[in-house]
Amino acid sequence: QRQETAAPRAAGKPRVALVMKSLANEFFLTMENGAQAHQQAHAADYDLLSNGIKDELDVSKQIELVEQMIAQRVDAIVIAPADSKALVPACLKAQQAGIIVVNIDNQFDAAVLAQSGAKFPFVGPDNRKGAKMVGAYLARHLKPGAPVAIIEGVPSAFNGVQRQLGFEDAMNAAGMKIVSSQSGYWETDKANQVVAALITEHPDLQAVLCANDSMALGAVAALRAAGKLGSVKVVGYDNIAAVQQLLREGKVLATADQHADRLAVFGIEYALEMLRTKSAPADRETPVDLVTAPAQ
Amino acid sequence: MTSVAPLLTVTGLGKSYAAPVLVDVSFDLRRGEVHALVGENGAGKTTLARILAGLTRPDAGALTLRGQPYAPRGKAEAERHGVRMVMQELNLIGHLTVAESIFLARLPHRLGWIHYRRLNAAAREILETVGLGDLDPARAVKSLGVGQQQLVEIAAGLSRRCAVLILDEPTAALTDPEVERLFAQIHKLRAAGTGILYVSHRLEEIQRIADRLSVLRDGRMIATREQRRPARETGPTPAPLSLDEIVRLMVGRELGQAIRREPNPPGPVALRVRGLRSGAVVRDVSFEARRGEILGFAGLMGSGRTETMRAIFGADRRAAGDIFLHGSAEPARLASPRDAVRHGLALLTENRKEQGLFLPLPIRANITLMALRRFSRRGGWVRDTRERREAGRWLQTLSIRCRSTEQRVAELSGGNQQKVVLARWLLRDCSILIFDEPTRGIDVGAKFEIYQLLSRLAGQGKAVILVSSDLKELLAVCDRIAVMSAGRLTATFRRDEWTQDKIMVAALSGYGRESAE
Amino acid sequence: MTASPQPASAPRPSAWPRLLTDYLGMALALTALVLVFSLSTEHFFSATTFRTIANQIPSAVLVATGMTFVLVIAEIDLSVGSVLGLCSAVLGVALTRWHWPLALAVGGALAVGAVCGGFNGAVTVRWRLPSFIVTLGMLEMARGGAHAVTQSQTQYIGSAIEGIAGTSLYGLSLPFLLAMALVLVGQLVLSRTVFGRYLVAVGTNEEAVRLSGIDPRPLKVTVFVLAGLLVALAAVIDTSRFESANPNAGTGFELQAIAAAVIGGTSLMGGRASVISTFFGVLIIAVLNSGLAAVGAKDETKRLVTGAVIVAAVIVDHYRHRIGRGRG
Amino acid sequence: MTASPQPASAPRPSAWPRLLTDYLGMALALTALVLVFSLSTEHFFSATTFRTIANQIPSAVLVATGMTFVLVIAEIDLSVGSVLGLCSAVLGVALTRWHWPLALAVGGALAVGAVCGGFNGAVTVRWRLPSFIVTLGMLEMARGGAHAVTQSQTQYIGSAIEGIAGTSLYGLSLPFLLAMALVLVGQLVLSRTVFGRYLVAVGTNEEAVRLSGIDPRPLKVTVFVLAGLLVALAAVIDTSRFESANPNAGTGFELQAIAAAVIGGTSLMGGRASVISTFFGVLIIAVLNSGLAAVGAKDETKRLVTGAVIVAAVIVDHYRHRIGRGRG
Ligand SMILES: Nc1ncnc2c1ncn2[C@@H]1O[C@H](COP(=O)(O)OP(=O)(O)OP(=O)(O)O)[C@@H](O)[C@H]1O
Ligand SMILES: Nc1ncnc2c1ncn2[C@@H]1O[C@H](COP(=O)(O)OP(=O)(O)OP(=O)(O)O)[C@@H](O)[C@H]1O
Ligand SMILES: [Mg+2]
Ligand SMILES: [Mg+2]
Repeated sequence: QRQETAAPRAAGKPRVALVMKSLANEFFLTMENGAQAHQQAHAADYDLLSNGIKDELDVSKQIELVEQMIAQRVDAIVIAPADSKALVPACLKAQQAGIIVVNIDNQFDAAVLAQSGAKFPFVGPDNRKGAKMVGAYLARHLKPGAPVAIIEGVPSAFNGVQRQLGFEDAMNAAGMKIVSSQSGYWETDKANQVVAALITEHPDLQAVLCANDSMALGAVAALRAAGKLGSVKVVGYDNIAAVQQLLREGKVLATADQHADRLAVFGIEYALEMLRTKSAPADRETPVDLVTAPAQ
Repeated sequence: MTSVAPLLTVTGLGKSYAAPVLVDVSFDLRRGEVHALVGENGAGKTTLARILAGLTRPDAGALTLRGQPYAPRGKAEAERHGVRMVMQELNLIGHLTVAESIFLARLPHRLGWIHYRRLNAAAREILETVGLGDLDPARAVKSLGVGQQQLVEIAAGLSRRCAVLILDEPTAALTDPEVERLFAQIHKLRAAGTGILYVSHRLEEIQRIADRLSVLRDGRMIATREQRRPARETGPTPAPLSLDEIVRLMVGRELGQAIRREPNPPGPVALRVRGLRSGAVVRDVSFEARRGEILGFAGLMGSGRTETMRAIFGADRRAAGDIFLHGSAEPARLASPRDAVRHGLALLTENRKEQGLFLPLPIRANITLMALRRFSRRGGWVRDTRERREAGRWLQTLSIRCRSTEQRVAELSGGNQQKVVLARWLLRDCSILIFDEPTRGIDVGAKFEIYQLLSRLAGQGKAVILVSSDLKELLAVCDRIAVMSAGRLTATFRRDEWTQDKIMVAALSGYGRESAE
Repeated sequence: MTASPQPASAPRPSAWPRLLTDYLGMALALTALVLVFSLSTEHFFSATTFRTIANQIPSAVLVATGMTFVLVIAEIDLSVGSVLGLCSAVLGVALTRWHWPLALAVGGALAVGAVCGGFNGAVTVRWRLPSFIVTLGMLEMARGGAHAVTQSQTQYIGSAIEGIAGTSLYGLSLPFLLAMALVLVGQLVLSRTVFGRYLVAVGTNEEAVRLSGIDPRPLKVTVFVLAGLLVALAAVIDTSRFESANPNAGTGFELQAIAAAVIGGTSLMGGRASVISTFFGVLIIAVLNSGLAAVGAKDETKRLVTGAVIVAAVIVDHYRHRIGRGRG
Repeated sequence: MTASPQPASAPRPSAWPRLLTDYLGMALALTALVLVFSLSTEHFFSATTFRTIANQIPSAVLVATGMTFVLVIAEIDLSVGSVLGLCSAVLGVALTRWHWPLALAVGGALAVGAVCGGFNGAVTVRWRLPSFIVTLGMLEMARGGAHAVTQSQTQYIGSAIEGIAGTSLYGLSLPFLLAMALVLVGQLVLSRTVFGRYLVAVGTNEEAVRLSGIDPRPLKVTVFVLAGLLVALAAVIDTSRFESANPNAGTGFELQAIAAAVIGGTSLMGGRASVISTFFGVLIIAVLNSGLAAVGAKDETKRLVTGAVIVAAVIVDHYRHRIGRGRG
């Protein structure tokens, strides 16, 4: 269906560019697949051009993608910014070029928006709230004062920081002791190393809160290797396919589902609506659901 | 007596690496003289020269230059004092042009931008002096052959006025005409008052050009003798040394008679080459080499001898021509050196540093590489005791001067490095052996040993091909001499047919034809 | 006596006629890419696209130019991406948090780049270490520094810095013009100045250079400092373009810069390099990225194609050289 | 006439006494690290910590061993991380989606590693290209392949594959024992077999090897295939350890493996390498990571320290060599 976007488009059919974060990340891929499915169902209404960057750190590539989309003269850009500040000027440029811009997934920084005088409708989840929900669920399985550790995402990633804050909110509210909070760089391998070292250093550790599920997999492996699989609880975030089995087996206690498949679709629908009505709809928070082991 | 006031003196010089290399060496160099320095491989000649040129620091002893203490801390400082050296090993920079290499440390420039017109003109002038007048100075150095590179290096050395010029085996890769031109330059410098230290293993040359001669043996100065009576001097001076005396002093014992080979009855044809063409140089070469004979290859520099041998050996692609081995009527398939070695060919290349040696590896590994399988158990595990024993045997056979089989080849003197490569091929035991300049940088004693070795190999029924720029060497050891000129084999002479003149005529004959084409 | 059948009009080291053959391969490869993309999408072949690409590449061009100089002396600099991040971070923090005037902040960023380059060069030279490992260390350290300086937060600067990357001639940005000028100057420096020839010499045979009485060490340090400065300049440009400083800026730049240089025929063994060819290398990568984005290729397709094009480009270069060799 | 004063007890090429001096520097560095961390945390110095580290490093050891062989022939392999990802992906998908039996799936993963290595080697050798750029291409392609195969989804495998990395002797895993065995075998192969000696020669002077009638090309291809196989083995181990296959697995592994080898004194110029030293290099990096995590260091501190330790390690190695040279 990708070739369709390449073919000459029917006159007047709007072209929507979906600019994603790393498509190497399952979450964003699910998002994109949802968008593709939506486009197929509404093939008569618009064309979709979707692109992502190699890894989330490569912000400048994403900015360049936006610039290329401006050069391509698309009608609307739906963007999940890799950086909530750095992408603002590029999107502002797009807006000035008459392109509709809709912000999804990761909300632009309010201060920067105010400073630059830009405004983009936002459709997306509240990561902090989601993380707090997961943390609160975990807290119910722990005694107050229990030592816990947080495995963060990439230190500069906005949603990573939000999730960390959410975890902290929940832990503090329940009176847990956060003994360490370190980055696992979103990666299984790195998280595994950190957790392995942590459980040795803090033998009484009760739980590990991971900012995504890939890192939860690494944490589980570290616990298994140390023979602490049952005694230390693990929670994750994102609800990727691989974590389902772990939830069922009780190796991961809970995770959060942000309904990735619907996220981009909401954004696209917003953009199409704006193209039709020429007016900006209000921000919209999408749901985050707590996912726990099915049997429990 | 003022005319012989020493320009440079050396007293009590000592230098050791793991073992002493120079021991209490004293000598002096006068203004306007050619002072030859001879000695066996590893005697310490290069080390002494390097100390003078600021490349190596001595452990003991003192130097003076024009009466002043002189202790250069680097080549640059030595040159500021007017001491220059042309190195034994090639040290050119392949990606630069010839002109840039010659003038590297003092490129003419305006605000850093090189003045190429001036540079190339100056380079052309200097190249002229060594007979490379028609070489384009803007050509990349890496496109030149070894001989031309050596000439360029000499040209770079001659390019600036200096008080002391050290030439370390400048003629090792040169043929007679280039040597003549070099001598003409040396005469000019001598007349201008430059003191020249001339290191060489070619004793005939030394007899022709040296005013004085010093002999090093095992790092000790054995003798210094006037070879030519200084013009203004009267009174008794010791008689100049004869060739035999020089050799005796160098080696410390009598050498056997120069080889007079009893020519073997020619055996069956081992290698037949027909209509060989390769690259831009080799145009038409046909010859045959027989078992039991030594076939020499003479020719001027750039005549294509090296390229011919490389093409036969499969190291370069052949454009045309067939090679028949061991009397077979079918042309042999020699697409790579691997094929060649499997068919019993060996090629000792002329450029040992780039194409032969593994400098950072121990001598042992260099010698045994091609025969490793012979010292290994099933599964390829090397039996290192046997390996070391074998390597040690070759150290002895070829008189390689070193500390042990485990010494790194990079630490050996030039001549001894050459012998290490030689040992590798001899250990492999091939039936057709091609030696390209095998005595380049090798001392008389060792040269004789190599000649003897060649005869012995021929006597064992091997076919030996010897490429050499030293015509006297060819005349001494070969049964037949093939002469190449401008990429063609123009004549072949048997021992009873050849004269030096005939060979020179054949060597020049191809060039007329070339321009007629 | 010597057989050197060279015509009198032998090509000078960088005479114009040679341009054609030297850059023909690259130009062809580039044209082919543009053609393919133009045929497969509607909007690719347009002035806007080319202008966009032109305004995107300056920082890559600067970094790759610096890398070319490092490669020509047979060294490598893996830290360029991280140092870019650090310079950008310093610039951003200086402007937003310390409220330095723009000129001072830019000067600070350049100084940081020079210091990092100087460290790379000095350590490499002083202890004769492989620059690969020294700059790998710097890669980690500079990135750590960038995060430390910014506390891992992107610094939004806003229009204060917009001017630098602002549009000028025919929609071409100042940085682009600067980058073009630098490529030309770089090429000339490499091929026509004493400094440049010394670098080629050092990369070919460092020992021989030393024996000629030229100390290669200051030359090498200079090259690393130069590379650091160019990286810092690239950081300033990018920061201005994005109006923000990101501590992760430049991640993975090192491999991209090396790829650009090598696609352009620069040898990793030193001694052989051309800044103009590197520029072509950057262009090829940029057009590839842009074209693949225009087509909306899947991520895995992009990676497969990028990898294949990199390999194909050097294979093509191999044949161009063969032909070149056969000819001369 | 010959001065070959070889004492009967001349040092043998790899005699035991030399072990001491050869690995002394590394061992000291390692001890120092352990000491620092033991003093600065409560529980670091414990059997658990060392067992944990031992069970984490096998895949890194395998990859670094392969890299050492590649480096000894003066080549480089930047694709190891991506190929690890691809092998892991194939293994995961074969088990979860295609329902292959474990042995077959593992065989498939090994085959993929060998093919990738074979491609690297064949292209490098056939067109005489720098392996840097060929394997850079492979880096992109293999990662693209990993994403294509898994559709970018982590494949959870579960206990089906647990067995491979399962615990065995004294809490030491099978992979660790395997890795140790491989290090020993690798070292012996490199220093005592004809194959290993050829590799050292190729890395020192390839042209001389060719002219000695030994074709370096099959040797080089073999080395790349070997490296690919070891990477695939590492992928199997990691997949088993995590019970899941992640298409992003191994990101950045290439630099880590090279760093380990170079810290261990392997030369990037070829001809000098030791698998045991590489093992020490891996250990140093692993202890550093583990210790910094135990201390709970900030991310930027981790990077700063890691970078500094890498540089410091090679500087120390420089002095060790100097002493070694002075002595012998
Ligand atoms: N850097 C070094 N380390 C150890 N030993 C060395 C070093 N340089 C030279 N030697 C040793 O010093 C001795 C003298 O070497 P030198 O190069 O001076 O000999 P030479 O007289 O020039 O011989 P040749 O005629 O073969 O060139 C040799 O035995 C050599 O092995
Ligand atoms: N790599 C190369 N590329 C181009 N030309 C070369 C190359 N190597 C050698 N030549 C040319 O081949 C010719 C032979 O070079 P060289 O100076 O080595 O002669 P030689 O070895 O002394 O003599 P002979 O070739 O007879 O052995 C020269 O004309 C030289 O320019
Ligand atoms: Mg010498
Ligand atoms: Mg020759």
